[in-house]
Amino acid sequence: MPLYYTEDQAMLAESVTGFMADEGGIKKQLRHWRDTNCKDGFGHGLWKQFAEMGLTGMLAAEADGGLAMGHVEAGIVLAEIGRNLTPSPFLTTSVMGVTALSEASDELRGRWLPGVIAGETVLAVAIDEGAKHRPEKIAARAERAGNGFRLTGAKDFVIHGASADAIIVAARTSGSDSDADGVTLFAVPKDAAGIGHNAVRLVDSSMASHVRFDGVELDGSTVIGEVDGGRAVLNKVLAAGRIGAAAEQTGVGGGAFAMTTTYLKTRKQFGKLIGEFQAMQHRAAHLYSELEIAEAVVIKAQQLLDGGSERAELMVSVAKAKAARACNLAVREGVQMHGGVGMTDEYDIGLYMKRERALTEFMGDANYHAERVAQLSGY
Amino acid sequence: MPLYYTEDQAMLAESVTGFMADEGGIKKQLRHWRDTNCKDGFGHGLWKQFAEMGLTGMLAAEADGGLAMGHVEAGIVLAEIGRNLTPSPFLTTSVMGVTALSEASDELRGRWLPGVIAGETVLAVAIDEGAKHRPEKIAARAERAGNGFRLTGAKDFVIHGASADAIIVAARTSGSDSDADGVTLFAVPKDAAGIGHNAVRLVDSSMASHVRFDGVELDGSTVIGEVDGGRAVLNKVLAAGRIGAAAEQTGVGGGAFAMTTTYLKTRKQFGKLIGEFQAMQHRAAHLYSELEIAEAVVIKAQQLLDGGSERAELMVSVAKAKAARACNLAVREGVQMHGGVGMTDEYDIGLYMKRERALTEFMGDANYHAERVAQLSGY
Amino acid sequence: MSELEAFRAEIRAWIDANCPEEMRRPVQGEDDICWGGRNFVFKNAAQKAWMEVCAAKGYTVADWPKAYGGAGMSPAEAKIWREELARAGARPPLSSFGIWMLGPALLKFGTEEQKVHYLGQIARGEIRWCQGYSEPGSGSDLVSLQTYGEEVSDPVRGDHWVVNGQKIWTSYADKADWIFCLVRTDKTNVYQGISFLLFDMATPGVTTKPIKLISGSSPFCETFFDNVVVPKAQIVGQLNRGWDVAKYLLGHEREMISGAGDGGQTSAIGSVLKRGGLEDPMLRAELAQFDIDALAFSAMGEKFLDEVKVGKAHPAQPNMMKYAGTELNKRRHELLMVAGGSTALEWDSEETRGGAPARSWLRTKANSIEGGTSEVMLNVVAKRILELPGA
Amino acid sequence: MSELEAFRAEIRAWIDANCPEEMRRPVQGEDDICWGGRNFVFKNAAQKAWMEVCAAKGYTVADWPKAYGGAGMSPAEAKIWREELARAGARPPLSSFGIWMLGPALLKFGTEEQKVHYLGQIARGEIRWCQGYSEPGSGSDLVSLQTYGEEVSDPVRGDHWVVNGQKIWTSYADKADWIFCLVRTDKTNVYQGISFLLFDMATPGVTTKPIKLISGSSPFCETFFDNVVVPKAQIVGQLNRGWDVAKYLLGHEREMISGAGDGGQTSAIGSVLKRGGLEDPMLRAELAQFDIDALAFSAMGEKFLDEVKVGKAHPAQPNMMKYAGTELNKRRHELLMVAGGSTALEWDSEETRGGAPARSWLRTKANSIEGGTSEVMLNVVAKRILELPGA
Repeated sequence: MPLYYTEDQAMLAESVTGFMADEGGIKKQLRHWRDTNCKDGFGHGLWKQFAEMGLTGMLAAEADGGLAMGHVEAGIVLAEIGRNLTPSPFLTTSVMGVTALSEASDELRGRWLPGVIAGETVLAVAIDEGAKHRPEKIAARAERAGNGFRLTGAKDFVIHGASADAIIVAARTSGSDSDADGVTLFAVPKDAAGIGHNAVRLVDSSMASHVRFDGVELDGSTVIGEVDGGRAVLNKVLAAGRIGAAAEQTGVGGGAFAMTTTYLKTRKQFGKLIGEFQAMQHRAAHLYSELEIAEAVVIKAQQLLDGGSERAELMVSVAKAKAARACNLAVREGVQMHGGVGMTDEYDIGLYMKRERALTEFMGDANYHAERVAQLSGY
Repeated sequence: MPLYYTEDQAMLAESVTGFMADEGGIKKQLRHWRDTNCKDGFGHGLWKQFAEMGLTGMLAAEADGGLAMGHVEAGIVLAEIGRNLTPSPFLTTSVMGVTALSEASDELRGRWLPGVIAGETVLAVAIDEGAKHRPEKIAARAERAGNGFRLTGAKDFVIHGASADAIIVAARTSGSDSDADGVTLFAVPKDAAGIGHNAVRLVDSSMASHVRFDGVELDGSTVIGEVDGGRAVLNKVLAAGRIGAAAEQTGVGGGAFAMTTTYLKTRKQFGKLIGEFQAMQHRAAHLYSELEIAEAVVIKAQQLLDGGSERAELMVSVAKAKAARACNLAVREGVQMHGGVGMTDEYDIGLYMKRERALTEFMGDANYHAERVAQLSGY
Repeated sequence: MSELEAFRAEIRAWIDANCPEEMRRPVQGEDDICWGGRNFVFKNAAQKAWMEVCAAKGYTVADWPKAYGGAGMSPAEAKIWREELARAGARPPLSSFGIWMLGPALLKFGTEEQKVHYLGQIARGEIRWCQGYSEPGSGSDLVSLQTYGEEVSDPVRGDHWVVNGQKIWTSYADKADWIFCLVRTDKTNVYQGISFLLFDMATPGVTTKPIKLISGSSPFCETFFDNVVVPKAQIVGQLNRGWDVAKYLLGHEREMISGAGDGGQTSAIGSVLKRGGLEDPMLRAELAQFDIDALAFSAMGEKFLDEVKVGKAHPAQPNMMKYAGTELNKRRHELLMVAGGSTALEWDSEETRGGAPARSWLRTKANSIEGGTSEVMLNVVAKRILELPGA
Repeated sequence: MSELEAFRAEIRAWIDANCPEEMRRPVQGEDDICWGGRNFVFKNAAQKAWMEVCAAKGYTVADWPKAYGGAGMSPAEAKIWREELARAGARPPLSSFGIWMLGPALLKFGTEEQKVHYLGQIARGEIRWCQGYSEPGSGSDLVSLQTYGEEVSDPVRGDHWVVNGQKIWTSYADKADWIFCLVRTDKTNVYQGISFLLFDMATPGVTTKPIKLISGSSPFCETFFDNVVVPKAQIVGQLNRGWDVAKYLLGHEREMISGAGDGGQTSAIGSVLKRGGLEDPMLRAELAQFDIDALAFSAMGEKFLDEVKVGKAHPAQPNMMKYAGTELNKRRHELLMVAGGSTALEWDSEETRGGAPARSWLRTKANSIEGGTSEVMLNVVAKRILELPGA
């Protein structure tokens, strides 16, 4: 498959680009919700508009009312989300949540997907237990109790956790913390008794929750896929989240870069536009190169994932790591090239730096994925 | 102790700088011996001149006819050796060899040091067994035989091995390959029966030998220090070799940088001196910064070593790694900034690149020492 | 015992006898620093006592001449004073831009009257200064500044300037008593048309507005001058040669900032974090590479200071130090964020003391901008040290 | 079966039937390459046979028009041809600067006579070309070239130029039959005073001298012109507009070189070296970081080629690719040297096949110089893609 957009994809990109710039812009969304100290960190009105645009269910099956698109298409949306720093539950709900639910029973899909597609339901995904992404280790336990399970444990940094209508939780139903087997995914409704949230605002103004499950009773219908066999589903959710975050990161990097080159063309110092200085030019050109390469490998990984390739897992990690490094360079260069004003809250470039950092941690940072590349390559 | 030269050291530096530029220059020494395919890779005449300058015995005790100087002084010589790419046995003989012999019996010192000080004797040090520096592992065995030992095994990349009058060999007299204890150092004379050399020319035109010891009979008097207790002496020899190589590397980097800035000030392209281009200026200024920092930490480590500080071991590894990185940057930038002519054998900048690579491997590359820094720091 | 050893013993005894217990605890935050000045509110009696007992001996500005409120210490003695303060864990009795920046400039360029008047006030902690250099249109390119002082002769108020314009990045402008300020006094000469003026921030027409940074609230302000009257006596150095004073002072600032990457042995971070995320071998490798650079830079810092003491350092070397030190510090905080993971992302949680890791990380991004950008530092190194053409 | 599938089947059968067994083994070294030309000595009969059987079908230059010796394949067909060659492990029947560089330029700028004459010779492997661009004084700054062709009208020899000057980096000048060469034909106009001339290397006054590189002997030469007579018909494109031809051709060269960092899946090196030095965790980390960049770049290479095919690539993108690809390749070889340790330092030992690792490593250093330096590539990206001012 050639590594550029098909006609359909190009059309989607065009409409999403316009929509996100008009409705999802920094002033209208990110700054608004931040400055009003919104407890969700995003706007439900915009989420409804996502639905009207047909974006919320793009990964869901047609039988479920979705569009049965792939990660390339989701990536188009995420790149524009990144470029505009648009706060939304798209990645956790429509990408990761829908990926999980695609493996679920008719009952579960029927319970949650219509709301997702309508832009009325928000999903969160609870995997990590601790400050770093280490999904190999799942300690939260769901023990059999009557016809169902009793969930006990804690999950950290669950993005949109306190706002979500349901949290998809990876819990251990057998074995010990680091076993590959014995993991089960549950779709835990927000109103289940025994859930406690400690919601924290992150540097990028998004909201994450430290969630405690204190003997939460779950009936068997909340299980996604097979009991003890959740690792395979979890891996799909992880891959979707990783390549989604990588796509968003190329948008963040691209947005920061666009803002920076504009500044280089307008700011004068020493009687010249600062973009006339060759040292700036070379650094900008190098950064362009890194961002182009990151974009290419993200599309490559999306295609491999959509095509079910054996190399997808490796290339998703390559893409997440590369996008993280390139985007990090973009925001660092962006702030430095803006000089003093880049340090002020008034300018947007710093918001890109904040978002980059949060996205990098989400679903594994560059080092985590470098380690995976080494291990998947057998060294 | 302040981190600049004392008056005595400054005087030494001045005379060594002149001597090495006059007598040790690239055309007179390195190119000459290389182009005549000299089997030693260095000139014995120059080695004699080293002696006349009083350099050969600078680290030896006064009682042994030496000058009892320290690593700061040796580093002054090595930096100038580096700057001129002067091939000589100074590092292996007068730094590492003398450091080893300083721990040896009167008999051994009397046997080898006078010749070293006179510039008539060359010493080599045989530690590594394999392509990478891994002195933690010593497999060559010296077994007790009669009143002495029988040495069997192989040592690789013994610099000046085939030209040396004696090789100081780290061998195992007890225990298994990776034990810290059970190592003994021997001063093995070149004419001992059972020594075989496979001498190879390296990229920098220096000569290294793959040495085989095939049941070499050594009497007890060849032991340096205690039997089985050689690790402590070996560690001193390693520290001396490492900080010496680092000092030489700052000279190599400095020499390459000087040559490059000169070129930046003379070569024209697009109607300008290439040193006028800001991108070149910033890269040159960054490189200057790296080289200055490398020089500073090398002097710091030399002083700590001379003062017997507990932090010396850590800082020697920091210095070796930093000097390697800075020098590597200097030669890479040097060749690139020279453009096409930098690729030709006719220009000297490529010779700096070759020497840098060989010196980096010698006594542990930047990664080896980074690992040591991590371990010595407890992580 | 040598003279210096005797001096050390004396200082040590004096500190032991005079430094209050509360002043021997590590500085926890901004409000533990004693800035002095008309409006300063001492945190406690000990802070005030410690400042005053030091000021009485001239120890707040130990190496200034006694005539101007200092203790007249030699460089070697001043070093002992600092070492003994550190040994005792004692806090600096007084911190101020007057001490670090304006003082050295006044010592070099001030009139005798100015020295006696201002330096004494600085030494006693009676006056707090801010610095008015940058303007919105002139960041790195300071000489392009537009704030203008029009010369006016007035039978009532005497000869003076009427200053109009705007400064930015004026640290603590909202808390300072006086400002030292670059003002254009000749519009026809770019370089030699700027004067170095001192004036009271309470002068009518001066207003300030704090700047919010990406890291949160900040000491920086925008400062506006609307027909501010500055008497002619309040100029430092010659008319239209304020750039000489400013450059001298910037040199001091860069030396100070270049220390930001340095912290002696503690500059290595790998070992500090070992209980943290070092199960990640890739992060461990990055930390080791960083520690090498940090430990090497700290040797460079030591060497630089040693050389400065004996006048062996290249006069432009502070630019290199500032560049390398600030870039290193930015890298340090990037790595601290990586090691801290999602916890370090928290912006206002109690666990992170109000987002301290993230805010510190963001704040370091200014290191390579304020006091001369990295780009300007590299330009200066290329020109003045490497002597590259056209630099 | 689609048309393309049928075509593939046909090609596959033809290769199976016509490619000699010896031509299906991997190329081991320089002398396995078939360069063609008057002086070329075929390594064996199979090499000659394979070239000739391909030339007869136009397969040596599959996508050139049939009229000029090609097979007239569409881009999709030519891709199938290359894929099938690769599948069969078949060597390219003919390699030459005529095919890669001069050919495309002649197709665009040549007269009908030139196309028929030269392209046919190239396709049949009868003529070997070298490229005369760089001069000692003009490396990156090609337009500053000094080699001068003086116009002469001569009743006997007809109108011609008399060329004097010197070229450098002329690959295989000592083996080539003809040269395509940039020559100044108007000294008054820097850009529009250069013409693109073709001439026989056997012309009196042409001499060559091989250049020894830091990596050892090389195909590069210095080439000297001493009153070399070049007939007027041997110009490509318009008089004094040779720069247009050269730029077009350089674009092709950069695309070619930009592939140097790419090797598809094999571009990652960590796994290849796993039996080697990976007990070193720091090297392992460096290799993982490299592999990420290498695998990402190989996706970029694929995307670039896909976009080129459909005309979606920015025309200046090859400059970016050349920059990134060559810098990556240099880094690859630095890492291979680190992994190889002291063994990789050996310069002429048998074990290292005559110092192959070290020589390859040194050779890669030219990647970012030849065909446009990295600095020039970055300039071009800044100007033509980012449209930065004054670039």
